[in-house]
Amino acid sequence: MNLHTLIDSLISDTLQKSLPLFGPELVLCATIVVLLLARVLPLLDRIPPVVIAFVGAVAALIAAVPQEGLASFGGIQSQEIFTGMLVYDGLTAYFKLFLMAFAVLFVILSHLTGIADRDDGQDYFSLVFGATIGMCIMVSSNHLLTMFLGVEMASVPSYVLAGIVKGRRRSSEAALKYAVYGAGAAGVMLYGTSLLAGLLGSAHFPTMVGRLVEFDLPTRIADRELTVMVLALAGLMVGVGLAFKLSAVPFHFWCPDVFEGASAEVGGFLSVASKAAALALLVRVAIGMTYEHPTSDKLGSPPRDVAAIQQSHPELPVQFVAQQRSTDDESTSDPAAEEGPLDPVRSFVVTLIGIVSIVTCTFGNLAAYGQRNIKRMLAYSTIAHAGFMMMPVAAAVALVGMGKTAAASEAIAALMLYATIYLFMNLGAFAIIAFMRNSMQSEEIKDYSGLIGRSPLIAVAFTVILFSLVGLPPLAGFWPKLRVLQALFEANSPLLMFVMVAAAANTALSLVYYLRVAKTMCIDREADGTRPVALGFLQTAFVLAMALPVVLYGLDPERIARWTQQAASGLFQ
Amino acid sequence: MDLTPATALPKLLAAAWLLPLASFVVILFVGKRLGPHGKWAGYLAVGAIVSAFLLSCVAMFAVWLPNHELPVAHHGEHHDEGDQHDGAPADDDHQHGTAALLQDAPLTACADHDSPFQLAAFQENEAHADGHAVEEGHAANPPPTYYFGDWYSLGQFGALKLTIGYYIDALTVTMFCMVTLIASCVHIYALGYMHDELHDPYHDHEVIVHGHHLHRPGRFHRFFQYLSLFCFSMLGIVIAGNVAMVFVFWELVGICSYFLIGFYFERHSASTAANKAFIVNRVGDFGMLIGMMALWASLGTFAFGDKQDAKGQTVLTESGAIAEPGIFSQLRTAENGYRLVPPASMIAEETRNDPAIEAEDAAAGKAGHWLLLVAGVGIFCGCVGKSAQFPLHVWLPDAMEGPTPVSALVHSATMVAAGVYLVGRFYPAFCPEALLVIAIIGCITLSLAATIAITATDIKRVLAYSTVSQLGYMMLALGLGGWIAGLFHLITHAFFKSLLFMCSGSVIHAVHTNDMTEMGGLRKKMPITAYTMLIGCLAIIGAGVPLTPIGFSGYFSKDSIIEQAWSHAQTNGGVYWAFLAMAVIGASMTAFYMFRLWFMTFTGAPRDHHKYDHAHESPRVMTGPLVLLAIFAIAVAWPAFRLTGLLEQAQPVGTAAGGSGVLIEDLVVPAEHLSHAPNIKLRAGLAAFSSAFIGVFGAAVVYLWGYLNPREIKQTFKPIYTLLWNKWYFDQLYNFLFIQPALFIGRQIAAFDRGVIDWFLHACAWTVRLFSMVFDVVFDRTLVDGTVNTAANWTWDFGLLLRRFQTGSLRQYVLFIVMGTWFMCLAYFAAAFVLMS
Amino acid sequence: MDAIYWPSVFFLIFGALACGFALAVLLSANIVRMAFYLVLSLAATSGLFFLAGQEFVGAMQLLIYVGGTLVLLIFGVMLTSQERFVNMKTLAGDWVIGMIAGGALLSLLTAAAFSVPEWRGPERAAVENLPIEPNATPIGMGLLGARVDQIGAPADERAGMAGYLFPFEIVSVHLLVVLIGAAYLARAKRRSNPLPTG
Amino acid sequence: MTSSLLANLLTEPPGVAHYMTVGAVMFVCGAMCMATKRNALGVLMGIELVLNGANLNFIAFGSKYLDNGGPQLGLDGSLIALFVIVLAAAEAAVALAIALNFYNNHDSIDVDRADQLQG
Repeated sequence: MNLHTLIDSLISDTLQKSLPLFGPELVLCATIVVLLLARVLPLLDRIPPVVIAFVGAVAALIAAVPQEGLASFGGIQSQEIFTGMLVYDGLTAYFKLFLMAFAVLFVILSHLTGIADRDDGQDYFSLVFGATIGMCIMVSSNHLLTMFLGVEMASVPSYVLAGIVKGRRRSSEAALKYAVYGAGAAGVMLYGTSLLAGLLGSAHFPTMVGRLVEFDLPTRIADRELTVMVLALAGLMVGVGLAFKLSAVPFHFWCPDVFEGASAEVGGFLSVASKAAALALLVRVAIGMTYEHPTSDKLGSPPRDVAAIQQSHPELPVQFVAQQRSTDDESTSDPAAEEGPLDPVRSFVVTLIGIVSIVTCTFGNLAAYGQRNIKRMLAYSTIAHAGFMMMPVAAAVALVGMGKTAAASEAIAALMLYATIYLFMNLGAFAIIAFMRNSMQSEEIKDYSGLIGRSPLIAVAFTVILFSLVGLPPLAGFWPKLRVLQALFEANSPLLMFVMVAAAANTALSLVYYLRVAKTMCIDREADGTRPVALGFLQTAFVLAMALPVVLYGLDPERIARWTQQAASGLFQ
Repeated sequence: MDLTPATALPKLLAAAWLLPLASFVVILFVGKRLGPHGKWAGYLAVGAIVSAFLLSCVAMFAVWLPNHELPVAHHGEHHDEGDQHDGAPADDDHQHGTAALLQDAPLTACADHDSPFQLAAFQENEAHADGHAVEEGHAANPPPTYYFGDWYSLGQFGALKLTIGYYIDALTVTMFCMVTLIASCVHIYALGYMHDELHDPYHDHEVIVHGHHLHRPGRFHRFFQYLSLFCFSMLGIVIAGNVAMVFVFWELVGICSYFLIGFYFERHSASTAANKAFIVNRVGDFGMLIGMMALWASLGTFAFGDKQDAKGQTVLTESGAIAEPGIFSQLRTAENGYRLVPPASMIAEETRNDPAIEAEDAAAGKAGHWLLLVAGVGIFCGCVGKSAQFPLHVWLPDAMEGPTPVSALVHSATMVAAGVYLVGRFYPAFCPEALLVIAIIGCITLSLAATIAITATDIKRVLAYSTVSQLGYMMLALGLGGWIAGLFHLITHAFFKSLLFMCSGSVIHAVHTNDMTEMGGLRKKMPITAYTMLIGCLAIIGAGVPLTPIGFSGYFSKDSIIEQAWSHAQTNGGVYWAFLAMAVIGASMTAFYMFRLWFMTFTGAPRDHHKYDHAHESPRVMTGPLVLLAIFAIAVAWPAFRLTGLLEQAQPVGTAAGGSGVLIEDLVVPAEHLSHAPNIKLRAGLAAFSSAFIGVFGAAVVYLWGYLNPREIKQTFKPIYTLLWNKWYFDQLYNFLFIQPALFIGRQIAAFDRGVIDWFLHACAWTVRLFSMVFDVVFDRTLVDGTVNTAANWTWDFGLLLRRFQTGSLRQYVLFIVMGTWFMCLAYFAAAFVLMS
Repeated sequence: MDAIYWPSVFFLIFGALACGFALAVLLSANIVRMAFYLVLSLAATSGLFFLAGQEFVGAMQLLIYVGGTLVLLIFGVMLTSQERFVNMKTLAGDWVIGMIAGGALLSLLTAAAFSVPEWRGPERAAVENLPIEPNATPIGMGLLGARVDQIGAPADERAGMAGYLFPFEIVSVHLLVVLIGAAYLARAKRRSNPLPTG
Repeated sequence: MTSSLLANLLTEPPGVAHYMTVGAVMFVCGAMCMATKRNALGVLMGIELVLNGANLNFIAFGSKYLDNGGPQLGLDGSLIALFVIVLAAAEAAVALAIALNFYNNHDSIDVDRADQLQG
């Protein structure tokens, strides 16, 4: 190998392979540049920024559709792009599509609520798109640097977004808290990253997992080497950064303050897109560090055959399929069958995520009880949902350890489905809050009393969304919760059983505060002196466009679920 | 018209199921414009539910009964088919092979036997007694005839298939007829009862706003809208072909009950009661979710039945196995003689793979039973919530805040019935230990509720507690192995309890109060109500001529429960006699409080003359349903109508023979037919009769003839009375145990988030304060300079210090990042250290 | 006793300077002095970078941190210091709690550093014979995506050596967005129709 | 053991661990700055110290003069360190703008004045 071949391969890799798969982000970059030029060029200045942003977002959405169409997530081969910096597989494709769809909806919402006016629109949309690019990098990161870069790129514009309403004291306070807290968490994460990279001698995920296998953890643990402790410390410190993005307890402190201080639209952005990207990154790290791709070693049967079996015989219980697979494995004889080299990593990750998730979920639900500000309440609800969405990751890692990759990919699919449903529920909720704020100048829960009389459509839509957030069956929010519980049950370890029971109990806990809002709106009498609510046609249409999928998906949960399954199966190719 | 059951039944019942939904949708959108004040909405809903009833009747009488011969007697039947089955255990096409047996064998072999209730009249011969001894050992019954299929597939997530489907057997059809009939009566009755809502504005006398009664628009159409949705949801549970669908409609029923109980939501008590009902039900549902997961994860399906083709035949694979076995066929396979044996997927993998453990477990037969128990108890948790069993019974009496027709519906045919129905439906999946749990819960519930009912003075609350108590009876019967007895009582109870509620509604409508202490002597003013209610009371206490097949409906069903309890106690002995004792004592209490209610309301001198003078008989539209229901309350259980025969057709697979415990080894659930042995029948019948008689007599002594003054009795037993009057302090207990701690924790956590880490930081702060005080005193004052007003500064600093702990301080957040990281590491190292050493 | 190894001496000097001025930043109460100490601390760190043979990164550290970031910070100091003098002294309690937490963290991190045997330092003989080669070229090529160290590496390790062209490009987009955001916030204009305060 | 390591430092070359110690001190000083400084700009300086402390690790892991055995990070270390410097600069710019905005709204740079959002 010489320099010439190196550069040749670099050029072909970049131009032919990587850039086409990086289309949506490129479109967003271009949109940012156009938005910036709009300030300068008089011709472009006449076009409202929202139009440019909308066109850019839609173009990015179109670019994010996989090449063979929406139904082809399953066919996407996992491949590294940009010489190993990023990875493109079903998960990446799905989350990119998700983020771009969200960007389109968010541009519309921002226009409808009037937060992005003609003067500031360019800045606002540049920041939104910049953060979205960062999230795309998070979901596709394959390298410690891209992981950190993605987190930074998603976070730093968000700090500004939190303070986008410049003249408001609370807004600037939220931005400051967010920025400082975020920087602190990023520092800890960076330190952990450096330890991890130093111990394993690489920053490239697949290489790192290979080194972990060589590391021979079981022997080192048996020898009580302190290196293992350093590894655990590194893992924990990286986890701190992820927990910050996920607003997982005990690194959630920023979340309620920022949600309350920032405008509702930004709250929607943070609670949906940012959380989804953080969860995808968690999946990347957790699965990436605990699952060794069978292509790298000699073991013949790729786990794909499990998925294949399952697709051809969907009626078979998971156990049966998994059983078959485990017998297959035994026949091909893994020498380290008693304890694989990655088992300690898995149990560490499962324990960490399992405990944090259940604490987060319970904490969020309980702390939401006494809130008076609806955004703050939804912030705690977001914390609780983030906890819920972390659970399938723990289950998936545990299932990987048992060799049940098909079930593990189901668990990841459950998470993806959850995130998708959550998009509609939470974006809808925050849209309603933003419209209500414009209309009645208040975000206190008590001012929503008697909304059913003033604006029945909105009240009903909000109630539907709230009930869906609880996870009541006929509504969409129920299915992902059910599937998360299933994933936990299948993982079949005492800790995850406990997590499952506690998660089920949490659905009952969460009912209380959601129901309180629903009751305030639908049952309580209107307080005297509240302002009338007047919503435009487009605003109402937007709210309905968010609430209707919540109802309809509850009746036909098939399609999106199939996409998520196909997309998730690519993780274990 | 094609009346083949496999094609006609799903269509007919689907139509009956969807009609209320259609009515709901129409009223939802155009309800207000249907006639003056939405009056026609009521007629629309009535039309829908009556049509649903007619369709159910067609399904029952034109399709089911002509095509499925009722078993004439059930004694020898099990014997025969069991023997046949033992002879041919490899028969894979068990369902239809044995379904044919079910129809043919009794005709040939046992045509000379009589129905169980004729046995009560000692027409039984000795051969039966001999038969029992033989039957002890033989195999259980095969699956009943059923039709199973999917209408619509919601989606498939890997192995998880979610569909909207049906599972129709004799029980389904029976429940459909019962639910639609009672719902029709309630609908018609509500046309009269809710008449006030047609006025615009409606005056709610119980809500005072700004010193005036509340005036609001009438909500006549809303009421019927919810009522229709409610019926739709309940019928959905009944027809559901899989657990997931049951759960969906289960929650829908919960939401409807939320709306209906909170119908007068301006009344604070009503909206609180609605919340309470909803939340308490959710607590139960969480158990149900776990049970569902346990079943799904181990069996891989939610479906009740096996996959069938268009003709209603089970689809088989080429090797002859069932293509897509449902829950029941997996748990009770033909190979195992339909006994409950946990399938391999329920046994932990390591156990399966380790021959030593497996052999040990197989020897004990325990493998997988714990999972079965978890699944069973989990599912039962849901039923506990819905059927208001101890300890989740607290919502039901409060649910009286809803309009009376709702109470009648909720308490008889829907909602609470759903829990019992589900236990019945899931019966094959309950292991004997789970059944024991059910029996214990049922037993506690029945006695607890009965004692509370004795002291209640609100007429509807008495009935509410009586419902809870009767539900306890049903659970007890089911838990003791009396499947038919439990569901039999469910159906008879539905009729007389709806009758009783509607009568009480009629009384309330007349005197505008719920308080029995303000009633009395109403018999003369409203005779139809009084006598139909008397029929209801007699039915609920199980009045009948002992040892003959003459009596009210409750007589038959309650006797069969007590017989089952007797049979169970006789088999197991020891403490299990307590079940029987509680059942008998409960019967006595039932009689006492029901007649106390009737005497206080209808006999004697009027206690409140103002109210008495204004009382009047209710309009025809309300009394009509009363009379109709009264007729059913009398006659529905008569042996001539063969209701038990119908239920017996639906006897779930393998449950007729009882079973014996694995985890609790000496627990035996006796076969149900054993309870019809003459010696048990005789003693149980006499016990039931005498206990009921004592109860009625006691009530008459106190409240009719006035030999004893109830006030003096109260005084004598004041502590007990107070306890009962306060409903055993359950509300207070829950308030103390759950609500306060939950609120407390919520507040604490909110406070925590505000920046109070906990006492630790406070302690730190105090220590630091102390240090700096010393430091200050020693150095600052003496060495640095004479600060002005040090003490004032201290106070100021101290205030800031305390305040800072109460704020969302950014710097503390950063500190928490550091400490969080550090504590996580510490926890991990500590755990690792503990695990290693 | 061997002869003194001079790089070690310089390490000690630079390390002490970096740590000392970092401590001074922490302990100083005056914001201008803090900025000054920070400059010195970061400059000393770049000295450590040079010692480790990373002269290019060290130069960047001097340029970007010392030249850019700190000027930015000092601008901030000047822009915000016109307020009347208020006491922003941290209370003793906060100091103590902070020190406890910090000390705990420091002990944890230092213990971690010395727990790995491979990290305790190479043999003098091994290091002394290492050729001194400038690494600006490999870094520059790396930023363009071509890892020259791949050329000599065994085949199975090449996969892990990713080129840094992508981050190099995307970070420019990031900087652009960030500057837009910073400029937006720093502009004086307030909204013409302010959203409700609350 | 640590003391002997330090004593030998005059004659033996420093290792990764020594660099990490310096990094850890800077990291902790930065974190403490963030937790104790009431001046928002002081907090920002803390952020710089934190990132710089972590960056020192990458430099140490990337250097061939410090390692003795174990997996080598090589060029990755220097490259990542470069990017961290750039990212830290970007973060500083935004944080400074936010701090100025805070100052405009609160007429103070004291982070303890950020106390409206709580609970």
